[in-house]
Amino acid sequence: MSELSTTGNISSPFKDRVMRFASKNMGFVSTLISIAAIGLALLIGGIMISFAGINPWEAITYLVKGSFGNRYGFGETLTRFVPLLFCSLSFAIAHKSGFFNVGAEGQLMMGAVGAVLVGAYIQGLNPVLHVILCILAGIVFGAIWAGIAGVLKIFFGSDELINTMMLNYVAILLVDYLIHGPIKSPDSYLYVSSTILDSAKLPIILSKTPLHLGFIISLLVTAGVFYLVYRTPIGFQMRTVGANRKAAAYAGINIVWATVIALITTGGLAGMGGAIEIMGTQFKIVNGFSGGYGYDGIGVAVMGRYNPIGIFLAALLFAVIRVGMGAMQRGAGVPFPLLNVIQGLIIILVIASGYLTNKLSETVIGGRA
Amino acid sequence: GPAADKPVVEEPAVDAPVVEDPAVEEPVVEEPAAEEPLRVAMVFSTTIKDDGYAQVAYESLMMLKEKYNLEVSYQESVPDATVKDVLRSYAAEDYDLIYAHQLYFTEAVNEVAPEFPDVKFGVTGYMANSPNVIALDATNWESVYLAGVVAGMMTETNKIAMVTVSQSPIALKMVNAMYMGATSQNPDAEIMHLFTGSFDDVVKAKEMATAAIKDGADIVYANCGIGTVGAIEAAKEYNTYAIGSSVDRGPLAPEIVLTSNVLDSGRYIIIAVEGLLNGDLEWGKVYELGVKDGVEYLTPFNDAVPQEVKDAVEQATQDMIDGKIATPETEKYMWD
Amino acid sequence: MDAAWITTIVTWLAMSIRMSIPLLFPSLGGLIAQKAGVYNFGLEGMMLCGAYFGYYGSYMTGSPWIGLLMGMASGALLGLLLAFTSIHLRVSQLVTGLGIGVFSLGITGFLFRLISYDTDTTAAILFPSINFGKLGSIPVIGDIFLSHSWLVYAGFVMVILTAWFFYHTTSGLNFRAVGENPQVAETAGVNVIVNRYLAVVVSGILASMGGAFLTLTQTAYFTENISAGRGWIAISAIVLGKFNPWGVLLACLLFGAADAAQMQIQVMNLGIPYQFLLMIPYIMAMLAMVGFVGKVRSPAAMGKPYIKH
Amino acid sequence: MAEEFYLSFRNIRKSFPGVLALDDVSLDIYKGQIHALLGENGAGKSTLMNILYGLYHQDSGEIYFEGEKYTQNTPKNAIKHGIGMIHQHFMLIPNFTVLENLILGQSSPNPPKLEKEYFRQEILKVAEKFGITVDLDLLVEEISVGMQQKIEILKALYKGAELLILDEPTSVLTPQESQELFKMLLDLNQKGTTIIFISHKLKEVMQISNRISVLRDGKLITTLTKEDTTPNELSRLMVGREITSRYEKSSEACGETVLVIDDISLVDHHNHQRHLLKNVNLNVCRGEIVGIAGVDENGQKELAEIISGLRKPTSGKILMFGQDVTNYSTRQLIEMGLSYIPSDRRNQGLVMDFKISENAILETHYQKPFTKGISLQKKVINQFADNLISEYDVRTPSINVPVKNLSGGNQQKVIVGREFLKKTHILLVMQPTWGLDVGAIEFVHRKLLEARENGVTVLLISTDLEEVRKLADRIFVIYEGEIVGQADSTSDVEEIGLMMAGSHRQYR
Ligand SMILES: Nc1ncnc2c1ncn2[C@@H]1O[C@H](COP(=O)(O)OP(=O)(O)OP(=O)(O)O)[C@@H](O)[C@H]1O
Ligand SMILES: Nc1ncnc2c1ncn2[C@@H]1O[C@H](COP(=O)(O)OP(=O)(O)OP(=O)(O)O)[C@@H](O)[C@H]1O
Ligand SMILES: [Mg+2]
Ligand SMILES: [Mg+2]
Repeated sequence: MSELSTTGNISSPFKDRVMRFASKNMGFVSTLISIAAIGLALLIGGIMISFAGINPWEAITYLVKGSFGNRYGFGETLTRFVPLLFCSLSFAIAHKSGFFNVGAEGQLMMGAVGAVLVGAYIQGLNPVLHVILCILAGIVFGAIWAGIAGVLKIFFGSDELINTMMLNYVAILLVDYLIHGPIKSPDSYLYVSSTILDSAKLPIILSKTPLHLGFIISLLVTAGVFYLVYRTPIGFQMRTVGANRKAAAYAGINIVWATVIALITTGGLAGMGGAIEIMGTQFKIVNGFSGGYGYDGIGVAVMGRYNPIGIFLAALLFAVIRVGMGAMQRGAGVPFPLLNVIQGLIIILVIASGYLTNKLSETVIGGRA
Repeated sequence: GPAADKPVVEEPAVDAPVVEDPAVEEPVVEEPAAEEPLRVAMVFSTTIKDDGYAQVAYESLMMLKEKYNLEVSYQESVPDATVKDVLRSYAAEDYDLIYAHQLYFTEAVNEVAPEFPDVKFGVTGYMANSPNVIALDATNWESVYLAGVVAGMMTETNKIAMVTVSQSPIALKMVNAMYMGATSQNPDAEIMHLFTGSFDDVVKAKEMATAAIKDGADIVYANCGIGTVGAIEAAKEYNTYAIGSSVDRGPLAPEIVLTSNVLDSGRYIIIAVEGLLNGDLEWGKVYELGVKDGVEYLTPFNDAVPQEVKDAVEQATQDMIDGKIATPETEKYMWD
Repeated sequence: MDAAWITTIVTWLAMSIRMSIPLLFPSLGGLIAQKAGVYNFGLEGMMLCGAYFGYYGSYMTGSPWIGLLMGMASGALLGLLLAFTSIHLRVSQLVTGLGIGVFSLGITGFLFRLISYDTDTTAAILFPSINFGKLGSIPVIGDIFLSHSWLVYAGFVMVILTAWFFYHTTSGLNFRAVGENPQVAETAGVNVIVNRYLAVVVSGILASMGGAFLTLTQTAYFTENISAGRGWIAISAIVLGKFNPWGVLLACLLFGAADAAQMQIQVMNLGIPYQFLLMIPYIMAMLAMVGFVGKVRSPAAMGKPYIKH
Repeated sequence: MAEEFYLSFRNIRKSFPGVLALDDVSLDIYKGQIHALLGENGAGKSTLMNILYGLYHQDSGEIYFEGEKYTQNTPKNAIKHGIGMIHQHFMLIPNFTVLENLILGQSSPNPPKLEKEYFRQEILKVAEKFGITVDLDLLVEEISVGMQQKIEILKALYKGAELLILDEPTSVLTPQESQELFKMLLDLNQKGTTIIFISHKLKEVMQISNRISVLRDGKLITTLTKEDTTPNELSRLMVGREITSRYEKSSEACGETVLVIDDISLVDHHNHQRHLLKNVNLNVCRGEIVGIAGVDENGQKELAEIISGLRKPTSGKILMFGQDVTNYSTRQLIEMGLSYIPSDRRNQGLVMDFKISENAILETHYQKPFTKGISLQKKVINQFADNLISEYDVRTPSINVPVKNLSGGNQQKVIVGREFLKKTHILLVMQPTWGLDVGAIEFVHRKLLEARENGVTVLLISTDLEEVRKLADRIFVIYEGEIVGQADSTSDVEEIGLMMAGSHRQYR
């Protein structure tokens, strides 16, 4: 069969030029499309806001100002970004390995527990070592939590969607129990965990903001993860097992081993996110300290189309929403429920706009690869 | 444990501003109207539509806004995890008073306040470590004790169901107050303490109360956020007496709601704002307000409540004001 | 066994049923969508809308029936939205579902605030429990089975209907084929698109009925986020029930019973930390998976968009 | 002009992402004829038929059917117009029963009820009429590929059609079964059914068709009547060159024995009475091709899985180069030089969503030169893949195309190339030429013989007796998990056929 020109069967010089441009800058184009979708969401949201008797333009400006406009907001946004990034990586890598992990929320919480145990109760370590140990503890705890679901899947073939979801609820309750007793802070009147020692805290990297070293770490980890998945043999094996277990077996790939690695990474990443959240900003576990990073992470991964830049941008978007929406409340007095409405609209419209991107990349590049 | 650093109780009789009928507040209204308005920000941990704790405070804020034409702002559903950022943002947007309406915000407020010495912070809490902070809170037990008196005398099965969200120190304090109040009148009274584990699961609260009623409880006292509504409905369905909490729950079921113990959580912000306006409030202090300050009280009884009970409550209130009644434990159930 | 025990158990069973129904409706809804190959992760949001509009309709018109209808309509609309994005736009059903959840949480909260901004929330008219006359007063049986509102029984009827539809009608066979392998269904002359649209809309309606159940039989009040995560549990109930209506019924009963049991244990005051009691339903679900459910086979084309060249 | 024909394609054009599958194809079919479509893998045969049936939509061009313009081409409409199709990839739902699969889409005698029993009777009648024996209550996933093929045929026959399309219906049938099928087809044709028949097997085409059209690279090359053409001409038209069907191989005596299958038995997990394999013994020498002939599902798959380390036998040993490798992992065996071409390319051989380049290194990705240190060497891998698609003539726009977008024939070439291009001492091949066109088949066969010359040990498992006889030095016949006899290229086909059918055995 003869090859087609990249432009498929679309004629007209203009379209032609558009197509050629798009084919070269698919990422850029899809970003544009998403931004347009966000714009639409804000438009609809704006109309509703004006129903509530608030000047929508003012409200929107607060969204931007609050999350980027001032130094503190900027730092805060990037701080929220970190756990989102970790959770989305966790989901993405599980997805690639054929494991449907909706349990990042719970794994993140357990990771936080790990960090607190090491960070608050092991004294007299030098900071670097202490920090590393805390992060390791987070990884181990997260991995174990994911591992439970993994073991159940490998040995009993029981569905990981349920198990990871159930483990989220269990983790939340377990943490609640822990901060009521075992790891409750002795010097607080409230039920919160002990605070980690200074030697376990991550340094602030942008003064007068909460932005901490975890941000840098998260970027490095992202690079590492994608290197692992796409550039190393074990990553190749994980993806193969994810895409077709049988073919993997026929190719002599050790399925259990690949799955185990996948589990450790997926759980470890979420756990690491929890640890870093504790070590960088919260320093102790207060109730409901995650606030749904794990679930947002799923959205981030899918919206980001499982690729590094996509995930980076999507995580940023969710962080901006989290921070900017607060500003919209404080500044413009937008009622809280409306903020959810807008957030929902953004999610739905951005994901829906993916349709255009798909269509484009099909006609342009060929194949849905 | 916590018992150690239990908040110091001031002598409110002296410090606490006597809160009179706003109408009489004439002189104050003038001056703030003159210079540019006072900017007040408030932070809530739940939705402001919770039919109680937060909502009452929110309504007070709106009332104050009208009365002193304040410039107000608020943020609701703020998780403990991010409250510091919210406080800082408000401080940066230079508000005059930032009030955090939630016990669990106490530590955050005391941590952030020193960073902004010329901003005033208020918290519904138990600690004020810096000169620009006040902490205001109800005793969180006195009116429950009184409710206990009612419950203790009204119960026939000697089983009193108490539904709360969790086992927070406040919750335990209340449970124990209920226990003390009830047993002060009726040594055989028992408390069934139940948790919903959620502030907004009405249905669960209702089922919990139902379970307790089926198990012989004949008084339901619910203090579990929005869930309270559900618990009272259960009582209504089984035609069992109930005692409401935090606001007057009478309207929900006039015939079975004996009374409600009100912790007027709307009062703190009023005290803070008016104190700031009149400059008659001492900062860096903790104010624990109770029955004697009119912050805690029982709403008018319904007809089912006999005179003797009313008298007993009367008596208990007096004892309380005379400080004859010890503060309940916050650590463990006092019956075991 | 003494009387106290009997009451406890009777209460527990009756409660189990009441606790299961708000899971059963969305679970059946989700099941229908998934059998046709579409993942409905919007159940939670659809429940919320059902709950709100159910409440609103009943409270405005004084008729719970109108409330129920409004609730169902809202669910149908959300279903339509999900159907469009997943069938026509072929974008992530998971994320659209999450989005619908957040959106519904917001919109219901917002509308609720518009209608009532003061402390005294206004009660909606509830569906009464059916009066079975003498039967109702049969000791144990009466309390457990004959003490509910018609929606409870409607839930069970839905199970029977769904099972009958899936396994005893031609359209049911075609319907399942669409979820197993749309291309095969299409070659057999089955209209994949229509089937999937119907499935998702119906699933929205059922989910919203689950929500309306809360505000029209359980409590007369709407409160923000009243569904409290039941839509998510429903999703696991579907897998736990092995994608079979009867299985789903059992799964929902299991969740309901475990939750009810947990409450009963609290009443007994055994001094177990309450967090562990609250864990019971979730742990039960996991044990059930391992114990007697084992490997679950989901519809082969579930979540996969159907591309026609 | 279109009127006089029963069915006419006019200037049909269809492109898939990066592929022009059909390029301005015009084709006419006479009523009551059997019309054969020939063409290399990827020529566009299935696509053309899928368009007629309404699974795909042409980008441009018209179809005229029974004299009218046929616009609404959807399967529903096709069925309404009496068009039936047996698809190349079985259109069956694995976890539905055979019966359910056959009922699918039928309208019930009294709706909405699903009258299973009614349909059962109806179907059994038809099955009987055509001498097909089926257990309607088995799940499709439980039955053999050959059986599935028959279900597809039964489905078409049951639904009845004036125009019946068969896309490679015989690729998994035994010669006998194919002959039975042809009897049915001719019978139907007598009764006036028009038939379009796609096959790569020229013999069959010559046997039953009236007219023959040849597609190449999405273009219609020509249409001929059977009388005035020959198999050789056809293959020349398809591939553009002569195809030899006989190979002469150097007959050399057996050197060292490389592969020993020592009394292997395998018991069915579910039913311990049943032996999937029973005391199988084989020695295979260096530089020899041993063929295992047998009807599908007689234990071949299990034997292959045991040899390749995917399964452990209940008893018995496997020796390679004298070492006992019975409990070696698949990877260890691969590293010892075992190559395996499995029969199910879509599920066992390939990862359909992966690019060609990724599929090319499925087994060797972790070895040098593809991996250096901890990282995969993109450049090296792409070079390797590029070389593979050119050397093995995989028709595709680029190595970055996911293999699911390749025609099945080309998918097979990817696997063959991959296995031949890696270090190989023992070659285990199963159905290596399913769905391949004559050119590709010849190519694969030559490669196998070449390997033999280079001293590779080849174990060829195939249901295609022709193939086995052409290539193998020694032939063993397997029936119900037992080796029931031995033969060679000179032996009498009849006898081998009988052994395959289980009605005759040499060994007791
Ligand atoms: N759905 C599809 N998506 C992408 N490419 C396709 C699709 N269907 C067919 N093709 C491509 O179109 C070309 C024609 O394929 P087609 O299946 O018609 O060939 P064929 O003649 O049937 O080959 P074979 O003899 O292997 O069956 C092939 O190159 C194939 O890769
Ligand atoms: N929707 C699709 N998306 C991508 N690829 C597809 C799609 N449908 C079919 N293909 C692939 O395109 C190729 C052509 O499709 P077709 O159904 O004609 O198979 P084929 O070429 O005849 O393959 P085979 O020779 O294995 O039987 C097939 O290999 C098929 O896997
Ligand atoms: Mg084909
Ligand atoms: Mg083919």
